Amino acid sequence: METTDQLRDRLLARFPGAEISVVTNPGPAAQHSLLLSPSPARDIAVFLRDDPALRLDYCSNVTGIDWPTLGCLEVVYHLYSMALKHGPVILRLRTTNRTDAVTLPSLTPVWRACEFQEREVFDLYGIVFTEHPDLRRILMWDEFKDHPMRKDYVEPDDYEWEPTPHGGVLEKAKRHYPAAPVAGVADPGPASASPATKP
Amino acid sequence: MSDFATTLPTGITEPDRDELRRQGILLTSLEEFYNWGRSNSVWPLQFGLACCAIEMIAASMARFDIARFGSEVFRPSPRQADLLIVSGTVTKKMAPQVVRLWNQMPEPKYCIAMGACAISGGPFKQGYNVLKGIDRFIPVDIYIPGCPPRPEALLHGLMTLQEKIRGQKLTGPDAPRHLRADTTCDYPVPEFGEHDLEPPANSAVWQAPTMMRKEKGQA
Amino acid sequence: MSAAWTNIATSAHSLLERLPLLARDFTTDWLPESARWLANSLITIATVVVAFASLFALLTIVERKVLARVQNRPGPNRVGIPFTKIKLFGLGQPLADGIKMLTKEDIVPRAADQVLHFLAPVALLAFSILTFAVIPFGRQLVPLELDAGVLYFFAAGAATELAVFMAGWASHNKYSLLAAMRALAQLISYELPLLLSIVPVVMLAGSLSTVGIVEKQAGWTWGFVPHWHVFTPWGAAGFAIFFVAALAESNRSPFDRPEAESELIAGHLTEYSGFKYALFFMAEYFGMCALCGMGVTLFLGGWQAPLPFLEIIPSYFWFAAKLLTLLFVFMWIRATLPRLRIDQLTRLAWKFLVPLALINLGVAVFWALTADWTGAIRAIRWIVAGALIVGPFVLIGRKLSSGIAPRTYRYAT
Amino acid sequence: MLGSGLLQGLAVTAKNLVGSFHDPARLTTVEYPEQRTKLPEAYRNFPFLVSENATDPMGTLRCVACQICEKECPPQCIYIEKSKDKKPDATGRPQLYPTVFDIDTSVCMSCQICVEVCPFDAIKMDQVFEIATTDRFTALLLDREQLAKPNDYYHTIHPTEAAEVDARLAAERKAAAEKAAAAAAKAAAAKPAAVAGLGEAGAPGSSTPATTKPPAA
Amino acid sequence: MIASGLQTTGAHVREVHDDFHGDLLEVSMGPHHPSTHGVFRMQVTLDGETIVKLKPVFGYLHRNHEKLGENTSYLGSMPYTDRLDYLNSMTNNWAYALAVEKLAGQPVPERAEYLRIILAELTRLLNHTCLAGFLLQDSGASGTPLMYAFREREKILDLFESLSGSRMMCNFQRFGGCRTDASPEWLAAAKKLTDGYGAFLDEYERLITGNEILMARTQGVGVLKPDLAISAGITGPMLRATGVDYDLRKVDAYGFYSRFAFRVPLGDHGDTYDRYMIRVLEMRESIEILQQAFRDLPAGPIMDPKAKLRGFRPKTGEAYGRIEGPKGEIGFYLISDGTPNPYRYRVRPPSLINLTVLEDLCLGHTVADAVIILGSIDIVLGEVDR
Repeated sequence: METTDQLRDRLLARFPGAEISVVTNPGPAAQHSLLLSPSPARDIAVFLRDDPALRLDYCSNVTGIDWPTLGCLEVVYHLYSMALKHGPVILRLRTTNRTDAVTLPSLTPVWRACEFQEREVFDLYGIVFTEHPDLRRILMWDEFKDHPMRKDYVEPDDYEWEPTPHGGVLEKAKRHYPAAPVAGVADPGPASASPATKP
Repeated sequence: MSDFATTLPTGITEPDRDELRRQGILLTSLEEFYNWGRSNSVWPLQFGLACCAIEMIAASMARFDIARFGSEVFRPSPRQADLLIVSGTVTKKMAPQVVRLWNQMPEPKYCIAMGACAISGGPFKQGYNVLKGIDRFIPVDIYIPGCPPRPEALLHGLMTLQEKIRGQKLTGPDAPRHLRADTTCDYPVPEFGEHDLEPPANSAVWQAPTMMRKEKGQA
Repeated sequence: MSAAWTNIATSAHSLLERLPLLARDFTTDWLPESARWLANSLITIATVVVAFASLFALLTIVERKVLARVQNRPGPNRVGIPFTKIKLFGLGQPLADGIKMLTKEDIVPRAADQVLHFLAPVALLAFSILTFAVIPFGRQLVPLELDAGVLYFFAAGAATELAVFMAGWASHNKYSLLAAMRALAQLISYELPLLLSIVPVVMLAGSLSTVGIVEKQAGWTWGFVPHWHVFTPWGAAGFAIFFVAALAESNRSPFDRPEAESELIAGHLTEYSGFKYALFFMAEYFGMCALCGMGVTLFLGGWQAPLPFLEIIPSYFWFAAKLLTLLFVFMWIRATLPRLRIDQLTRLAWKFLVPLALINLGVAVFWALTADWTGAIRAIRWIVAGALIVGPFVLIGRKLSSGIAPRTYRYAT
Repeated sequence: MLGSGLLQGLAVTAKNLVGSFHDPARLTTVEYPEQRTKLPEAYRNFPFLVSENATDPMGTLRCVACQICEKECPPQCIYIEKSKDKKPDATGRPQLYPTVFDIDTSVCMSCQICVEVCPFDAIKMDQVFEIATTDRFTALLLDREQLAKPNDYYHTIHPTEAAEVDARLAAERKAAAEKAAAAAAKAAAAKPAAVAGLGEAGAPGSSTPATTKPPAA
Repeated sequence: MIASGLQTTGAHVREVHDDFHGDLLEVSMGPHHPSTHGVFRMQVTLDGETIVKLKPVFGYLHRNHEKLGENTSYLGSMPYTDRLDYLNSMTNNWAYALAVEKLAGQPVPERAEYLRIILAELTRLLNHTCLAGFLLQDSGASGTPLMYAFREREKILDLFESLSGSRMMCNFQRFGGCRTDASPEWLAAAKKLTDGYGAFLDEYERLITGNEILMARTQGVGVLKPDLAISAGITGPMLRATGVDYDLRKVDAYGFYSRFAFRVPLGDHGDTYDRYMIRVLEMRESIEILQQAFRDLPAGPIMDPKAKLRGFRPKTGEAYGRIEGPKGEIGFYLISDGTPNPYRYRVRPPSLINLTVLEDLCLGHTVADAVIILGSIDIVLGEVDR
């Protein structure tokens, strides 16, 4: 199979207006990827699927990524070919920002395999896929408002008995401690039967 | 009576009970007969949540055979079940259904929290969608720690439950829930909120002791 | 001397044989003539109900143990006599279950039809018990000797379908309703082959009386082949059809469609708890026992002993033995087979069992017409009758199972 | 013919039914609690703290409160507080010790990572599983008294592993003692008067061997 | 199950929505339903008993695996992968270890690779055996096939337990090898089990495969076309039952699978019966692989000596590693930013993606069929919802 750079050149020749760049992977895996601009992404996807030399008929994996540092959300598609048994070709799509411009074209019309995975990305990251046949929350309940996989997601403070807190958990737990702090672990009153008072 | 424990959860020991039996109090005999019956016929609800459910199934299979205790009748309908084995992680999305199932079961009913997740959320405790223990919403009789507990541990939990049932007094303040007028067998089902379950715990069931840990600034 | 012994043996045997009746008469002897009949009837009813209720308790534990043994485990074996350490192979289990069931909270869904919800299990149980009335449990041991006993049996048995539907409808639960409709479809489908399979028996015995049918099956060919109907070609086929239909009628695996727990939770029982559920359970076992009892009566010679010298053992023992054997086969089948889909199940009834039962009727006619064939020609009678049954069985069976075959698989190169 | 498959199936179940009465391979039940399967040596369920002896478990804990396990524990079910003072350990070397060492067994998933990362062989996996309880708060949070179990117990549940650990520890201690002795001798040669007393008192472990150096928490 | 149909309103009294009246009946199967293999829900619209619409509802076991993975060290995620597909912890471990090894460029010793293959194939036996049992359970056999399946499963679990210390949650693979070495006794026991497994399969097939009821229930039910299967990203036995030859053990030849001689069975119909039979045939191939592995297992270290347990920080980069799990392609996509915790930790769950076609398979069939179609897809909710 051709290299990522060759593929990019071929795609640029086929889709002259498209912005396509190679994201190099510095790690030992060296799985480089193609960063596409959202608008021609579906046409490129169809081309990749149908091109006789590539025939990437199988979309294995759809991943959402939150990049607060880059100020965008990203979707990564891992494509393989079942017919020619090669791959992966990795596609990346990025939203404009993380707040209001979070739409990307859905690739579900190209590969059915994206259906549930894109719903999951929508649920957990809040990326809106246009022309997705059934874009609803998949893992969380419908009334849920947040996108929990984003890096800045704050979990609900459903504190309970945290006997072994440290780090962030301790910080959270401390918010629920009674006002009068007692040195050590001892706690008067109802907890007298709890292990907290054990020596 | 099982051989494995001499002290019952309620503090009555076997010799005590023998003594009571000798006195031939009718109520005691009735009570014991009733408790004998229901403790030996604990039919679990066919209800699995996660990994522990596989060990629960394994416990009903040939190697461990929960049938020996008369408990292999896993009823698919909560109406005919006596025991809710919460076998696995209860997520916040699932919690209302579990409470509903519990409400649909007729009294006397028992609940076993099997495995770390059901007790406290376990290893997934810090997850945003994981309920930190089913005892926030329904009363739990037996806790079986482990991740997952061995099938033998489930059998041990079942025997502990049987011992607990046998030790129950039918009258007085220690009477089981279904024989007391001041308790309800119906528990409020939490609603899905915008960020969390509402309420996140049922304060009538859930009273955790406060435990404070200080900052680890030393050394 | 030996004659005297024979005399004693005979009278001892007849004493044993008539023991239940003697005991009953002894109990009611002191009553005035007019009350005696009523008392005798009550005692009979009580005996039948108690006997079958105990059998039900025993069957639940036996079934659980048979299932367990098939599945390589011992089954319930720890619950024995209360307050002792005697485990008694787990025979205390039904008692414990009974106590629990009796004391369990009874839930009636608010939307349910309260009256029907209560009536359904009662009706089911009542009709199941009624069917026991005409089954001859032994020589002279039939609760009610009706001339049209067979007719009565199936009339009472068919009424149980109503109760099942009542339960499903009254519960006002979608699963219950689906299950009730399935149950109705299934029961109506299988009522037909069930009845058709017994027509030859009635025809050849020339009697609708259960007692008469059993008495027709007395005697042995060559001294060791009993004259039971099952040992004739039409009888064997009829028995097979009856057996399959009985499995379906009593909602047993592989026809436990209405209860199909992997799809419909507990079917029409989904909304039943506590004692009502126990009643259902009991009624189903009663129904199963009654159908097996009828099968024994019609095809397996009722209370007749299998060999002449075994007649020394009382007749009711033989009935019980045959009944338990049939029940065991029910359990064995349950332990083995997966369940049929509802359309396959009705197709099996209408396209397979009904045609076969009709053909079997023809065979029975042939058998009746050739009753006077003797000697070598008897063999021809057997061959013709057998071919008339096996041929259609194979042909219709092939039609039924068309498109279903084991497959061979290829491997990637 | 129709039905032959069913009959085959019935034959298999009949074979198992009959087999369950005479063939142990067809009656595989272990009748817990009267009978038990022998737990394999590797079996793990909940950690415990190794103490050198049973008479003074708190005094001879191997744990030096380095808090590595607390940090590495994936579900964060360990809570440790270090002591302010130092106590001599089994070899007599002064070490920190845990004043609080709690493990929440209602969270622990017995993943064994605490054991793998412990540089002191101080925490090992237990094999208890019969711990069903009616009380969550007092029974499932184990403190260091409940967690401490003697080395002999470790030998009974994991004999092979315990023997290896003992051999390794003994070798390390020996190496450490030799090194310390050498260092002491060297020091004594350089500055005989000042260190002589110290060298004698702390000879077995005055210098920490490199392999068991507690990294910064 | 009754969850959506019933609302609890007060003690002892329950209310049912009155929506029987109409042509279509909406039934909510799950999240508590005896045959949804856990907490899975199917929102089914029925016309009579025929399914006209089926919407799967997920998330009842969403345990935030990926979020936890991003907050834990690389090693700390290993025990969590056990709990993804909790029947097959060994293959999950391997997939994760493979991805991390790709990410960090970590070599694995030969013996460890062989041991991984042995454990993965034992896991495949275990999973497929359980599937066959559960499938039969769903089609209404009262426990017997499942009991036989679990009888054999216990034997494999005994092996896992004596090697890794836990029956289900093995947590056995490490980056650069395996945690402990297999003793000769263990290998002998595993070999004995493998040798006897064929006999068990024979017995099981006698019980089930020729059974007319099972054939009637499964043949022609839930037919999956190869085109749809490829487009929908179906993998594993379910894909091969449609006749598409795609087995990662052959395609990627990860580990040392290229050294083993084994065949890939393919189905021609893509129906439920094919999905079941392909798994049975795969078990027979697994036995072949195991026997070759026991024969060729080399001596040597089990762990790469340079591998680090603590303070493991791969260089910045990303990697997608995948293996042929028993349920299909299980992959891990990891992004490292040089810290001890992965920046992004993503699991490619075969169970979830295989469910994409559930509705297509079930339309036009009855509820009873939907149950066994779902059973034949072979899902584990821990992996579907993560």
